[in-house]
Amino acid sequence: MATTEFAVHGTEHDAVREPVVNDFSIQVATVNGSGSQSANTVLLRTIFKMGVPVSGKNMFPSNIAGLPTWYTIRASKKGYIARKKEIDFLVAMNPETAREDVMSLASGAVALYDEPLKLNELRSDLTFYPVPYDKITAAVCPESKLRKLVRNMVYVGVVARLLNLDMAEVEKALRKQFAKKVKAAELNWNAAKAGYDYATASLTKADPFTVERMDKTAGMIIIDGNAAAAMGSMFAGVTVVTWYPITPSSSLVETLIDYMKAYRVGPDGKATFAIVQAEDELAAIGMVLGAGWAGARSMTATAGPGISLMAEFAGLGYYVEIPGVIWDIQRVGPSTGLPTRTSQGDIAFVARLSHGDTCHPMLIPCSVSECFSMANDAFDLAEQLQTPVFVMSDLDLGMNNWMSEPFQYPEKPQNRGKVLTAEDLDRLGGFARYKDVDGDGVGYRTLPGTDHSGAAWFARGSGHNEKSQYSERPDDYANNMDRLTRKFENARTLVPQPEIVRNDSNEVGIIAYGTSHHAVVETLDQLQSEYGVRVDYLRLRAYPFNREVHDFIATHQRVYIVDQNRDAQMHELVKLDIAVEDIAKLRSIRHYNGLPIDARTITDNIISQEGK
Amino acid sequence: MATTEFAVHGTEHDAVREPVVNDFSIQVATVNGSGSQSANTVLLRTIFKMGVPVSGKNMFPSNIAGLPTWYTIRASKKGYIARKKEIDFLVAMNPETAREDVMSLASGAVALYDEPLKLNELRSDLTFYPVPYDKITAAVCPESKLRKLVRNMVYVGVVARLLNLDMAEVEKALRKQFAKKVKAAELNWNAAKAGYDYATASLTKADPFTVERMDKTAGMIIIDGNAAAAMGSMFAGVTVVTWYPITPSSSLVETLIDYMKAYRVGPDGKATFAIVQAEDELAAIGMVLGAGWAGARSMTATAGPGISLMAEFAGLGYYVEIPGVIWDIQRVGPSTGLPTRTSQGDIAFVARLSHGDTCHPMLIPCSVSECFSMANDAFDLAEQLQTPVFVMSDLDLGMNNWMSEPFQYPEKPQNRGKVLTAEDLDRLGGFARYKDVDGDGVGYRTLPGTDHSGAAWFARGSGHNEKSQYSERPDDYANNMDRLTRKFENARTLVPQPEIVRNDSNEVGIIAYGTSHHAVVETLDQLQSEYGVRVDYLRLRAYPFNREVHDFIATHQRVYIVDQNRDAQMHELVKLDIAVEDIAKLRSIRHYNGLPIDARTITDNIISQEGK
Amino acid sequence: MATTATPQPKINRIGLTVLDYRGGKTTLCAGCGHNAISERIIDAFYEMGIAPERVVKMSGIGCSSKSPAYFMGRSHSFNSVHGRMPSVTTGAVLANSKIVALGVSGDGDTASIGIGQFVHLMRRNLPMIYIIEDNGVYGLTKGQFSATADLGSKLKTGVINDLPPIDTCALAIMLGATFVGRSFSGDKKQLHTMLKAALSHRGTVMLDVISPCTTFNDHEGSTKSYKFVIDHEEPLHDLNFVPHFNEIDVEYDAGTSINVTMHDGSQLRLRKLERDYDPTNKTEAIKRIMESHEAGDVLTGVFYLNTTAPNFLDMIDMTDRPLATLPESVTRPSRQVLEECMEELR
Amino acid sequence: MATTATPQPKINRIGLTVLDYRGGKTTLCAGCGHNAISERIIDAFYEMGIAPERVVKMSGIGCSSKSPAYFMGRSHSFNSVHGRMPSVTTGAVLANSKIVALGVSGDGDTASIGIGQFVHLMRRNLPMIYIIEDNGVYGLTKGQFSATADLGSKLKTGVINDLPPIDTCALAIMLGATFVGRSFSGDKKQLHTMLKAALSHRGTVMLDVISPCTTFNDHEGSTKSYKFVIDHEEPLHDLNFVPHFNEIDVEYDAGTSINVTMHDGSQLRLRKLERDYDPTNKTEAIKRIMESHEAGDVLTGVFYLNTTAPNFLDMIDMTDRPLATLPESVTRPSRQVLEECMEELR
Ligand SMILES: Cc1ncc(C[n+]2csc(CCOP(=O)(O)OP(=O)(O)O)c2C)c(N)n1
Ligand SMILES: Cc1ncc(C[n+]2csc(CCOP(=O)(O)OP(=O)(O)O)c2C)c(N)n1
Ligand code: SF4
Ligand code: SF4
Ligand SMILES: [Mg+2]
Ligand SMILES: [Mg+2]
Repeated sequence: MATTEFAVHGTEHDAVREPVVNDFSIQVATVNGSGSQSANTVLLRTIFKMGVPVSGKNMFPSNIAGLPTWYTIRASKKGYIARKKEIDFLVAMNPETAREDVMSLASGAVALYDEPLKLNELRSDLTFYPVPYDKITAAVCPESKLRKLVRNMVYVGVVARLLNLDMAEVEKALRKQFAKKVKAAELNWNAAKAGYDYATASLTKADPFTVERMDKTAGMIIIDGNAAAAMGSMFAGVTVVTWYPITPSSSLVETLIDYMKAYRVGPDGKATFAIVQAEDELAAIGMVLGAGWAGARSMTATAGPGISLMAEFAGLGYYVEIPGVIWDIQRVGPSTGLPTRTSQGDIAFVARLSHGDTCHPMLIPCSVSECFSMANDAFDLAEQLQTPVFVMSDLDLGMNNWMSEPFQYPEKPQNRGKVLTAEDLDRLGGFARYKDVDGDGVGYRTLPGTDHSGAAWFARGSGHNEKSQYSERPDDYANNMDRLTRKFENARTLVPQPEIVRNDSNEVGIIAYGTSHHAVVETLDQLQSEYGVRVDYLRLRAYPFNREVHDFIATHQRVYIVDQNRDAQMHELVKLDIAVEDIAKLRSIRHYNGLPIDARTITDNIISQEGK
Repeated sequence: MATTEFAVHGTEHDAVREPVVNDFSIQVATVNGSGSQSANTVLLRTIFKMGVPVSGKNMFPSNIAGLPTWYTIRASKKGYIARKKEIDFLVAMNPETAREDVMSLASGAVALYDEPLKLNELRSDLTFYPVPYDKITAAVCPESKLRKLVRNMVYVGVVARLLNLDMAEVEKALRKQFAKKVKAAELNWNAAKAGYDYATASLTKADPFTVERMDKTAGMIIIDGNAAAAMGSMFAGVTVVTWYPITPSSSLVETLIDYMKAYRVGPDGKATFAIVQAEDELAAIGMVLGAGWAGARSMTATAGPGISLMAEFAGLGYYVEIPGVIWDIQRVGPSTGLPTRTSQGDIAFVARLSHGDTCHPMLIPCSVSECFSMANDAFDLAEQLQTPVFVMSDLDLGMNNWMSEPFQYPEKPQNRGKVLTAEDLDRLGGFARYKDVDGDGVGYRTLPGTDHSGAAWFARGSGHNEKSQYSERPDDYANNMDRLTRKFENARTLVPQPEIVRNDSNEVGIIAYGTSHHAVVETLDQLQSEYGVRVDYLRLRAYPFNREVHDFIATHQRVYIVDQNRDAQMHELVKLDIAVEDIAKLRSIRHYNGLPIDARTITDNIISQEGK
Repeated sequence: MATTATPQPKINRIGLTVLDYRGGKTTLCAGCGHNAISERIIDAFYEMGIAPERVVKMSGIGCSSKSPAYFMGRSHSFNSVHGRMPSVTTGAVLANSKIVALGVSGDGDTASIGIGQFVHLMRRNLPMIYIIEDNGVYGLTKGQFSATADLGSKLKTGVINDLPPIDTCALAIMLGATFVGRSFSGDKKQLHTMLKAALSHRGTVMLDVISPCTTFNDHEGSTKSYKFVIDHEEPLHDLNFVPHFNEIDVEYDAGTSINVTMHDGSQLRLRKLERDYDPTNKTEAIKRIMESHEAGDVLTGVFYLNTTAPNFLDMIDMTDRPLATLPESVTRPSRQVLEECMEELR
Repeated sequence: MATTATPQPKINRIGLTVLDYRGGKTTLCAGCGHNAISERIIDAFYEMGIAPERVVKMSGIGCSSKSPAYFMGRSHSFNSVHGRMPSVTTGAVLANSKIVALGVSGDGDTASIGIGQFVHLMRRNLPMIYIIEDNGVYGLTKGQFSATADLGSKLKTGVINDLPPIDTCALAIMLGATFVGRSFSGDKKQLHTMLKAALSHRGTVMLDVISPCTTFNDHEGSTKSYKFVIDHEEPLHDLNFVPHFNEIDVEYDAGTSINVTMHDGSQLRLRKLERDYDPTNKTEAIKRIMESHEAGDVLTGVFYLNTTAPNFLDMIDMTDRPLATLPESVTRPSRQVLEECMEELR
């Protein structure tokens, strides 16, 4: 099938067929718009509710209906939640890709297929299970219009039986999925049962994959990164949200709208927020800056094309020094690239977004829980530093479902930064907007509407002196630019600090960020268990980098930087930032085909670069 | 005055007042819109026509009339044409800045002032010459409305007398300046003469500065970089020009319009070109791409804010692989920055303009003659590589007058790149738009309108296979991206190669680009003559860099990279590109206050970093 | 050429069959209005005998903007960026004034992000056909309101639109487009006729075609659903088109019809239905459109037609030959010219 | 406060003198229309007794957009980027609905690069005053045509404009603005009255003020020169304004005048000059404007006024308190809410 880079070679499955418990991947190959998303979510939740760590990833096309889509579910008793490169269990629902889907499986894998397609004739080294979908569906669903949808729940039943899933959990998951749509729930539950019954009656288990209850997910939640970011933004106290729809960021704001309507309408029925669908991204960021200037916690969410359109305003925000939060849910290349595939491709561009000398702090969540917490961090930081802050998520994190510990309520009060009130002005007798009073590069600001005759300052780019008066003097300009540099230096210590996942050797280290994290933790184990190599790991959580990053590199011999982009963008940012004598230690690992990175790719790459 | 970074300290002038011949700087301090530009040009041309190397630089404000403006003219028998930091001869015409202008002169300098202002009372270590402008002007210009303008020509006469300029040359320059405006010429000539006569009668030469005829400018021309670029574009065969007015790029297109109207209208009276004032820069680049796709040599010119707005389209151009030329006449930071001051601030941003993995070739002219020749190179390169090419000029180069050897007619025929005609298609039987047939990363294209049923291909971003068919396959995507990398590698050898100005030691080297060049050549001499240090110098003319750049760094111990921006942007690009073991050799020299860089700044900086 | 005895397929005046005007298999949803428009485009180009090689299909981003992949596969096509198709098309037409430019956009692509380029394209009256496949929502991003959504129209989620719609036709007329009309993807004959007439016009043709989104905006409460448009369509007139290469037929009654001669000599005939309507009167056209909004009607037909205004190529007085392929001898002035320029600067 | 016996300066109803409404010294050219508009703004805000601290002055880029530095120095001001003032203002008004937003733009800033944001601002009817200082050229970049330049208008260089102008008033009315008028920087009384009325309106006020550029567009052949406008100005009506805090004066004749009660209770009176004109009729307004173009007149006055349409803040049903300063207790939901959300996801 078209979402693996190449046919993978059989390894473990070639051996004796011992039971493989809670450690495999399912791939459902289907077409989008066929309603299989519900079925897949039911499968995911069932495994999750059986206490088994699980993750799900949707590889969908850039259209609305009818094109090939693959959904993978990985169960992992060890808790690995990155994409698994190898597919163990294929549910081939899409006749158009079925041949290729089957051909690219590793020997020993399983394929569930629509009986009439006779996929079993393609290979002899797989376990095939035929399912007569039409027949089963027709029996449980008299209304022929609905059969296309219900069909999917049939495979849920079959898979449940084959993988030993608890049908009680299937039913719960299914009823949660259809919530108030009682009739649909009933119909689908019948389909699932029919699938289950068919499998019981007609299929003989011939593969080793199976699920057993564990207790690794108790109390945990399942959510996608965009919803987590939405929730985090609400708890951060966002008041102005602007957006222009774009995949994969739209659901962030759409979920936020739901949350805000539910929890941020006052007792008088009035909203304590404004959410505006702007006419485009230029307007969206313009509104964010206007609102941030006027004192609101304002944000927008977008993806690459929107980021490009925001370039001019991003620079203005940097120079005028206005807080604002921009979520970039990164995806592949231009609008007519692979807009529904994941990437970490905007890192270098965002770091200095806009003409002239500009630089922007970036926060980089790796998990849904960081989407939640960094939403808050981003506002605090933006207001503290008085500058636009970018949160660099990606499609994999934003649009896929991830399990997580429940989120922590923000413990610290909002940090609204250096804002002078009318009383402050009375006390101080005046202020100079861009004076570095505290030596941290951050001046004091007043908000429009402050009831004081000395409150006003004139907001414009870099053509001003400390008092925000018009100036073209070379010294005023250079002084201001140097203060901005100081401010950015200062940001190093204010941004979320890296997570040092492991640091107990002085030999080889890995630096990664964002969603690559989940593949890297698995790589650590692979390197140790398969090659006996123990490797350290630091996860970046923000740009600019702080001393811990420098130290980590300084104390290792070789450091691999993992990027999900072609141009090794984070690798470059690190290279520019560290001590010269450490640069030679840097190695780069790049992954850029639109699929989420997997551990095997990283492991193989490291092993090959290490010359092992 | 506000255009020097700080008051300079007297050095040479403190000594015995020997005549200083053909080696000094004049600064005319005035307000814009007062018509002094004509007077200054007459002064410049007079010195030029006396065979003395000369340069002129205008430091003007971002408004239309009434704000302080400084024009500096430098005469240099050695041929130095960079800005000279020290002012030797001040013409203080602006009462508002007069005090500061005088106070910031070095001891021993000269100040010509309006008698009633009594500037002579400010300091005793300068040579002051009073000029009663009102009186002189009134005498030669009965019409009081015109006096404001004519007044300027009075100082030309005074300066001519004091500096020993040839009044016959003054007259010629003046009449050239006013060309067909015979009456204005007459009036102004009388004013110049009156100034001259006044000086003869009432002023006693008390300073050492003087001009003597030389023969260093015979046959040379004077032109600004934008006009040179315009002319070069015309001779390159540009056919579609789009623009949106923005300082300092507007004059490029406005001059181009004049040239094209004069020389590119066919015998039938029909234009062989289209020039469109677009509604903004997004439209301007969109039109360039549309025209480039359809086969025209298309270009636009802009500055930083426009570059920001072009970001999304620049990426599309990269991915669809469309030729087009974009001139970036760089200036300081956002629209409300210092839009009329010079900078090299867009280098890093343009190098990877757009979200996702993108990179763009940049050509970097240092002189008017390179503005001319690179206009042609840019088109050849864009069509050869099928990609947008940026030409990185700056305000100093684009808007100031520079002397130059006459331009060379392009000797090579236009290189239109790999374009297949209907006949080619017949012969080949078909083609795949993005196939790397020749191993150079560049595919073959057909133009819309090609009369062949197999000519069409579908232009879209990166979501395609070799045949430009829609594809979301990971392997198609990665293969295409790798080919684009190959193409960019290939660009290294196709872009204009660096100029190795001097390379005869293995110790210290300088790397600079664009307008910094003129300061650096002077620095080379300063280092040698003042400190006995001989330093090598390579001038970058393009990005990506080629092997000569790498070799230059490899063969030196320390290499200073000169940037006219805060963030050492070229320094960073070089750092990312060279062998790791050479990185430690790099040093950075940055200049970023809106004024053109000067040799003294570089020299002092190198000496201090060299610890001498 | 078929050599067997099977019946010859029908061919048009340049010898092509309708198959030569087909494109790739659509990936749009079943029932999407955009697919019907693609069919009408195929038919119109086929019938008018436009060589597909002379055509460029231009688009922005959206389901609508993807549709050029699904018709006329022998034409060059450019799927550009969101909202900026007008500028790309302008560049292409300048580079090669001989090509026939067909732009396909969506209501989001045009009226939301793209309204700026739309406005300026209309002002220029660039020769091209601009089709808005108008469903009142962003299809490709899953159903948010666009700026052509009507007041009070309801999303599937129940959200009601409270911003007034932009009437792209009224706007286009006001701004300078010279052939402006509205149609409906389900009105086969009218749309077909309008497209053929469009191919006879030299200037900006702007057609707003209501094109229901079956997936996100075809429900009760939507004013861009099939049902709503069928129930509320009010054609201004009955349209007939006689291409210049056909013999002029007879049935034409000056009392009930207006006959407009197009740039290429074709005739567009507007037979009045209810009341008199003069399609050459700008002010009346806009008034009539605004009235239809108040009445809640979906007014369709050719609202405005001006065959005398100069188009952009006329204004800039450009050579007839495509600029793209002018030889170097024409585009590079001589050595003497350079010497002249140099002398001027000495 | 003056303690000497010098005569007290005149003060307005909130105790400020006109000096409290002044700004920095202008750096625009002598005679520039923009300076006159600044004066009128000062007078209007002073007379209406608007506290400068409550005002935000918003602008894009251009000579016009610089002018906010030259009036009301006690107000916050934001000189943003070219053509995008509307979005910045929208953000600011959302963040603090209590502020009085005054946007100053140029014709290039609005009608060329900025037309997209302009269109969408008008649709939203955001409460603000939007002034176009309209000189038909780009002043700050030295005199190129903008998109409001009239057909046939001539540049100093002799170049003639051949693209139709965008009439920002007709556009604003069509799109949803609720107070739309045109005036002239040289028409002191009319402009002054319109500005005062504007301050009584809650919705988008769009005023296109012809404001000659003495340096680049005030010559023979220009249709935006002082001479041309003085010669061709045709006021729709004679305007009088009675602020809500003044006693209602008498001279009002229902036969010759229309009286409009503004949102704050002030009265705007339009005394008819030539023919009847109903400023609440959209369609007629647009028609009248288009006719004036054909006649070559510079029609001025309040073209359209709608005091009942909801503005954007009404539509989004937002709290009255400024969002910017809502306390954390209001903007951060409780721990229980988080727990509820978590439970939902288990
Ligand atoms: C700059 C940018 N912003 C947002 C998007 C996401 N996007 C893709 S299509 C689309 C809307 C399309 O709506 P419309 O033009 O009405 O087309 P339809 O799908 O309804 O036919 C949007 C917002 C994008 N591709 N580029
Ligand atoms: C993105 C961008 N493009 C171009 C410019 C250059 N620019 C500055 S002002 C201006 C035009 C201003 O014209 P207008 O709005 O009519 O104001 P005026 O000066 O006539 O008052 C332009 C094009 C800019 N600052 N930013
Ligand atoms: S989502 Fe709507 S517009 Fe898009 S293809 Fe489907 S029906 Fe058509
Ligand atoms: S150039 Fe024109 S618009 Fe600008 S300040 Fe001068 S007169 Fe006014
Ligand atoms: Mg749509
Ligand atoms: Mg203007």
